[in-house]
Amino acid sequence: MQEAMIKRAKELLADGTVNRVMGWKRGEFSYDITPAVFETAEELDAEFVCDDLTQANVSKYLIKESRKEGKILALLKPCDTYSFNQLVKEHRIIRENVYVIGIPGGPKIDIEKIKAKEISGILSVKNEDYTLKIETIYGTETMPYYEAISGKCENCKSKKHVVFDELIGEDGDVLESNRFEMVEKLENMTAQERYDFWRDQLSKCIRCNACRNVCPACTCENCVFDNPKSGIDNKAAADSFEENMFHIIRAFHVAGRCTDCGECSRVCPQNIPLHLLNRKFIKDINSLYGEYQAGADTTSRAPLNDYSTDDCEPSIVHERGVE
Amino acid sequence: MLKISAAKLNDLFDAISAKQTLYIPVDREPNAAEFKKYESGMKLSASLNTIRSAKDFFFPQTENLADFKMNGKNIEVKDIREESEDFVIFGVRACDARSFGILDKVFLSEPVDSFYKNRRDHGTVVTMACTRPSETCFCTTFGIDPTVPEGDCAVFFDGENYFFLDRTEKGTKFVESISDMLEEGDASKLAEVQENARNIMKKLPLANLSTDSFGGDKLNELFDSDKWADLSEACIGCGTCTFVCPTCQCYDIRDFNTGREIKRFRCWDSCMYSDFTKMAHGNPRTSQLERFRQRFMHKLVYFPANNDGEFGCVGCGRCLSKCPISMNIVKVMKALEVK
Amino acid sequence: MQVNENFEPVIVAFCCNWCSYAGADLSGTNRLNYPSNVKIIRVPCSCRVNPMFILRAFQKGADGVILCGCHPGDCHYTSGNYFTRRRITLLYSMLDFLGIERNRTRLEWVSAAEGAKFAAVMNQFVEDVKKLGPNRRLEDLRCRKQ
Amino acid sequence: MNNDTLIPLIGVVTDIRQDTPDVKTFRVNALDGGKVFEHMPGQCAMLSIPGVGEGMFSITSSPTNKEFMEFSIKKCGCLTTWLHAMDVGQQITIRGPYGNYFPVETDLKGKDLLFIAGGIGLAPLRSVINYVRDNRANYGDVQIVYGSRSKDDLVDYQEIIDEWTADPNIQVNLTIDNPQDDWDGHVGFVPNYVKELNPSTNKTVLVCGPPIMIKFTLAGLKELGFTETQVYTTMELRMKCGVGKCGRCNIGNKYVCKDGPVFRFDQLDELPDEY
Amino acid sequence: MQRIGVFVCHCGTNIAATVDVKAVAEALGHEAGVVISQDYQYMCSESGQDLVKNAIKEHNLTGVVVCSCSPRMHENTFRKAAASAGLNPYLVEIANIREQCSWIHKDIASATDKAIVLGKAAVAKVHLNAPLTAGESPVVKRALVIGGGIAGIQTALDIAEAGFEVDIVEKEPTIGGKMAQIDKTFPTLDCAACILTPKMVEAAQNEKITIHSFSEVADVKGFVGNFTVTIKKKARFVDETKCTGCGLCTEKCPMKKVPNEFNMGLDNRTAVYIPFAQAVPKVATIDPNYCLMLKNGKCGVCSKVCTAGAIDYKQTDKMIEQKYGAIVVATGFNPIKPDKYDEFAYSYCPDVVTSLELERLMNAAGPNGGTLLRPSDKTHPHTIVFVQCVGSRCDDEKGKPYCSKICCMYTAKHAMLIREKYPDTEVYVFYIDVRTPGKNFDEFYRRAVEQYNVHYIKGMVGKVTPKADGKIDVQASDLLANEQLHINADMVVLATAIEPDKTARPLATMLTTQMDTNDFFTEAHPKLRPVESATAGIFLSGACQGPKDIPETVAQASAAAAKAIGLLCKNSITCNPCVAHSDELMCNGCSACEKVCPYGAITYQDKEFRMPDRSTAIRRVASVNPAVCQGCGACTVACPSGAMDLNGFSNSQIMAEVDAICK
Repeated sequence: MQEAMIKRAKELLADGTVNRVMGWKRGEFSYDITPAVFETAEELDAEFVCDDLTQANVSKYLIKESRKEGKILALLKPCDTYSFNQLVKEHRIIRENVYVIGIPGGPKIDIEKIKAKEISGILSVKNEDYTLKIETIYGTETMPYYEAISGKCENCKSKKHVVFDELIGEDGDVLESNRFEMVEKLENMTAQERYDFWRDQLSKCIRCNACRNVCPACTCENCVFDNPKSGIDNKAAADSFEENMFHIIRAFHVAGRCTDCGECSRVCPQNIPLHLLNRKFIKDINSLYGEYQAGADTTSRAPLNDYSTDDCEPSIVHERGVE
Repeated sequence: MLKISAAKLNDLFDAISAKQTLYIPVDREPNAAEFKKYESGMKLSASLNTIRSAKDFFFPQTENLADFKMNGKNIEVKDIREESEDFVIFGVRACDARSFGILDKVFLSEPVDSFYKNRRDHGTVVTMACTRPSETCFCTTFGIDPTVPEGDCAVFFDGENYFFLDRTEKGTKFVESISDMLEEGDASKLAEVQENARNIMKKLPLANLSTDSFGGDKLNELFDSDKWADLSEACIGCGTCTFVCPTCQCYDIRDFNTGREIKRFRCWDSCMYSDFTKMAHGNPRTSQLERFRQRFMHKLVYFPANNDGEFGCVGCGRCLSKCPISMNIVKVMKALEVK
Repeated sequence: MQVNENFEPVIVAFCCNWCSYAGADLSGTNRLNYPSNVKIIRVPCSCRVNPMFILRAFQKGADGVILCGCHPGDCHYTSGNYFTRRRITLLYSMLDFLGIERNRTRLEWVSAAEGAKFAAVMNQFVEDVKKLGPNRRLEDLRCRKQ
Repeated sequence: MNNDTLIPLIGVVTDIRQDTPDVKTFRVNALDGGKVFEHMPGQCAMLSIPGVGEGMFSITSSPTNKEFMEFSIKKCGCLTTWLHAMDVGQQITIRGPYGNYFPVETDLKGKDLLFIAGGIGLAPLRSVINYVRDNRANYGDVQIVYGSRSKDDLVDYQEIIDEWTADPNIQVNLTIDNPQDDWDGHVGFVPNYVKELNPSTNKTVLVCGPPIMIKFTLAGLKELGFTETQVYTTMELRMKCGVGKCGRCNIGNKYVCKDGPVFRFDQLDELPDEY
Repeated sequence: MQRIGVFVCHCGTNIAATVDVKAVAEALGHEAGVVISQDYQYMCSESGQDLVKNAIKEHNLTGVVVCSCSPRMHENTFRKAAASAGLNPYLVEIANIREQCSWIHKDIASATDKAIVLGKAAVAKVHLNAPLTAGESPVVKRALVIGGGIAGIQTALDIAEAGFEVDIVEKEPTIGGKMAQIDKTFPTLDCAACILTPKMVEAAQNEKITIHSFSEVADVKGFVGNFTVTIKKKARFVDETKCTGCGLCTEKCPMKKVPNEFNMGLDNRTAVYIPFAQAVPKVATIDPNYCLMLKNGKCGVCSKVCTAGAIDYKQTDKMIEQKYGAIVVATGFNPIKPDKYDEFAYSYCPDVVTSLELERLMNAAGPNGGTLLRPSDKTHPHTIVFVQCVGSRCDDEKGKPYCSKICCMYTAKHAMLIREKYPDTEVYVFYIDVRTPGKNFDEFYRRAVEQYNVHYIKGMVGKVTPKADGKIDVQASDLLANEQLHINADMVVLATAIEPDKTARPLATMLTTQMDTNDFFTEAHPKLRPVESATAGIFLSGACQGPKDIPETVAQASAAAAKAIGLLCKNSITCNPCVAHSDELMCNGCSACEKVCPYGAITYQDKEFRMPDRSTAIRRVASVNPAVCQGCGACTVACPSGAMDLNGFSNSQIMAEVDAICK
């Protein structure tokens, strides 16, 4: 598949359709893959990579790239197309300047999952018929592929590309996923348990802003948390309140816009399951205001910018089972 | 050499923590260790290193500097400093131990930072020799021997026993304070363990990473390199590398109004942030390229230029595993290397 | 939980100018009592209330926050309170998800004619918050009153 | 515990003078009168209103002034707006002095001095000028070239008229950018004026002003035959924490708040082009 | 540093009895920035206001806080006082320590504490108040009325009467609307045409009124006082200025088989036609769907016979652009087509008609010259069944949830007229209930029952079945007698629901006005502002806002006219300065704010910016039209970056209040 992508990218560069390619570059190890822009066929041959470990969603880069001279080729996984579409909808990406090729999605491998099995000194990871063969300094290890699946792929919502100019491989369908399982589990806890859970998680936050800066929905010219004029700006979370504040407001700001791409949790150096906050909003929106998938189209009204005269009252929260 | 058997380690922890606060690395979840205040029964992490570095102990994420009470036109300054309590950090790796030396050069140089010094004076660093390095390790590049770590007291594990080597006055005091639990032991197996670890170090993928192309004398050529544009292209400008880095020490000073007083606090800041150098008169580093370059130039050029050639990196490899887009100091060094 | 009889909660009430603020005025005109813990902030419309105002109140020491607006369909700006309803429902649901006590937050529709309802709502709300005790789950320790 | 420079002292604003429409000069004393601390010309102090912000300002009064310190501050941000709205008697927090200073006791001693300033750039030089005037015997010729947008924008204009121009041992050349009714002096930009004045190349130059002015002035001086080793400037605008630790103010490996703010241009030339 | 004055009112004993006003003044005097803090017996009195004015001057105040009664009472008073003392009126804040403090608390200590906190919040807010200037926006002295039915005509006449130019846009070739099709009106039974046509003529002859018939609104831009409207004049292939309305062309036109809309398709007209004799403008129109010349290029009879030379086959649609200060929507209603109701056999039995069809059947200008005959065989009907609430008060999607309001009365009218003219005809009315509120309405209905012996049966019609003998079997239930009925009828008349005209929905979008779920325009306030839309400068006239009978329609039409005149009388309108504004440097251009703005006050434009890294970039940014924005603040919360803020209630102001209260 990687070869097909390189081949097609080179053709599009050669015939002048695009002058750049947004993709991924291999690194020192098998897993440290960096999003990159390629300008020549040689660069593509030498460095382009798109394999089982290529997780990064590159759609956010296209905000900037689509405002540059010439057209850029973007290779988008199904989940990335949702982010891309949402950004087009919000006028952040200039669609005409991007040539989109839909490429097959995951499930991708997350190296952290392998390391969590106390496998260290990893030199290479190979997928041999859904068994991972891992070469390490300390010898060869194997583990089932599915045990190393990235958190963002675990509950894949869709294999369908919602926007593309052409496809490499076949298009899939929107999937029935059980992605709200963990949210439901938390909902069924007592308030004290939920509080303890989140306090434990959020207290790990070092406010590195990786979640925000990687998030394709967080594209503000100037984030309220960086802007002294907003009155709520803060840098390192000085205490538990600010940890809460940052994550609540951030989740609220992307509510109805978050496509559930899972990048926030993927990049969190402290493994905080931040996507659960977004999923909670998505779940609430779906159940209270009708199914809505951000990024699925470019015309529908976002649930928070819309209303129905017979919406439920907030007291619905108070009326849920025992607290 | 004084030792304690692995089975009795927790007894030792209990004994230390009875006298002063003890911090040890524990597994929060698999492959995610963090330093925690020791409570009886906690298990020492088997992970190579913690996700966050140990710099928090001396340079915490946030700390209050002073309180101000405003009353009409008058201001009252309240010095809220208190003498720190004595504490022990157990299980610091060689890389982090070296990072304290680097932080010392910043905070203990004139004018001395009393907040840092206070904690540094009262903290005893007990290091732990590495036996099982990871592929992301490259401390040897910076002349660190992970099998013989620095620190006030070094601890070596030969698979059965923990051996204690005091390296400073503070370390000696520490060993004395626990001597009743230690016994003289045979350290002969240790050499083998160390040799084994050193051999692995030589075979690590980054073992040959060289600092030859870097240092204070390479200032302008590195600054003007045309590689920075490519290297910084994918950087999302978050602070992950900075905040997991044991040597990053940039900070910001801010005020918080509680409604009753103003608390002036210092918090970590990152030179990767877009508003890092933003001031009333403008921003001297407006592009991510400039900010990205600043971070690596600081570690590889400016710091050695001002500190007798010592680099501002200890090769702990945290940024290698945590950068959201997998851009890191190794890639930068390799790209800028003059072959 | 032990109820502290002396606990006097800080209650912030955001009221829209056209209905609820007028309703609050009316309850005053009619001399209907409610506890002095309630402090009202006037906003043009309930849809002006940003979730960050609510969080800010908790940060600075509020023990309960209540938002009042025109009844759905009666908004002076035709649709403001419909947006409010969605935003606040989701926000409160999120706070609940994070384990914050439900009864610290409330949204009520109070018209300009409902002075009695305003007083009743406030009485009930203050009582509910008193039962919960001081806000400890969503507080900024720096702002805690010693 | 020892005093920490990050914990500030208290100063009282004892006088406020409106110098130009957007520049005020504040006189600051210690709580019990006198100066909060001693300094050398070119050094800076961190002023702050807790809750509003901290800002680094050059001390514009001369160290020879034993009664008070002065700061000339242009209104440009949140803190300065607040400072401009202060009344006399307001307390502020102050810490310092920070940075190096003009080498008035070493390199500059015995030299002919040429001061070139534009706009608020006079503020850091004023300290040196008055220091030199108070130790006049130690220095050779003194010439001051100062320009601003308009007559109203000349900072410390009254002091310049009353004292400097009246001083027979100093040559003062003033200029404004555009002609103005009540102005019979020179009109034109500072760099051009310097070239017109064609000063002797054995002078040591101290220049401060907006970056663009410094750039053209330096080019002009080079044309006239000056070398970079003769020209000093100050870059206090880049200072942040004052103690060389927060990591912002560096230009290359030099920290403006410790190694600077006063630099000679040949020193800056060795640094990366980041200013 | 601000210089704030605090003024605490005793309000006699209203405040002072439960709040220690001296203590309040004393406490607030210590707040940062407060330079004077006083209390006074009656702050709103002349001398109280003077106290404020003098303090403003004497202390050079930059802000004023009055602790007194509700801002709803005296905010304006103190704003005016401040303005007269030279302080921007928006630098005044009121702390409500009467309605929200002294009147609800009994304990002096806690009431005083609360008053101090409320005062502190106001002081904290006023610190951040910015002087605001109410903008002015000129008013174009011309009104547009969309729709030329009785509502539109009445509105236009009233506006013209006041001396303003007014244009009527009517989509049909003639004005007159539904009323022109009606035979008689209830409850007076006078002839609709007799009262309508003089109005139509009056409108045509009024110098101030311009009628754009056979025209549609294509685009609306602008805002109150300054709308720019594009009107599409559809090609009628007849030069309006030349046509004399002689009707010769309509007589000679060979294409005579065109269903006549005016008579509800019950008879035919020609391809070139004048809808009815009293049409205004009385100008022929060629129907391009049927005209042989336009379809096949062969014929040209009308052109030949027209002595005025008015026929112009080459005419095309024409766009005209015109500026207006006010727009009145009078798009009216239509009866729904009951063809979805299979049980009523409407779609296949010609003798099942709607009420409006019945109007035409009974009208002297109708297909039968005023004699009521069955459409199928032109025979006299002896039994007529009326079915009420067809499609009204319905839960299913076939009908409408609301009551169409006029059906009960017009059915009574029809029944009465039939019984009057044809006493041998039996009339049955099946109803759910009869609704007759209105002047002389119930009397009218009772006359139908008591005097004319119309059979009113409370019950539902289950099925209407045409029979082979031409009769119609109506199966129904009599709820009161609790029995099933079969009526052997000659005709069935369906009182169909009325719905807003289909053109209303796209128009509402253009006008950025709100509609309810039934597509009726939503009024600004259901009780207090029934003829204004929520969008400033857009007024509602007639049935476009909800079902109405003629007198109500005319009343509302005049009311809308009065509102429009009120606007047009002004040379400029003062805008509320407490409006939203966008910080372009922070705006993402995401359109979230635009989506929640109920007034369409937010537009986007691409602008060039100098970015922090010294490059230039074109960015899409929002801008708020202050003349249109009403200041609700919905956009400020929709905006994630905080670029959108609200004057007078800014984020920082509200948070300062929060801080002060929670302190």
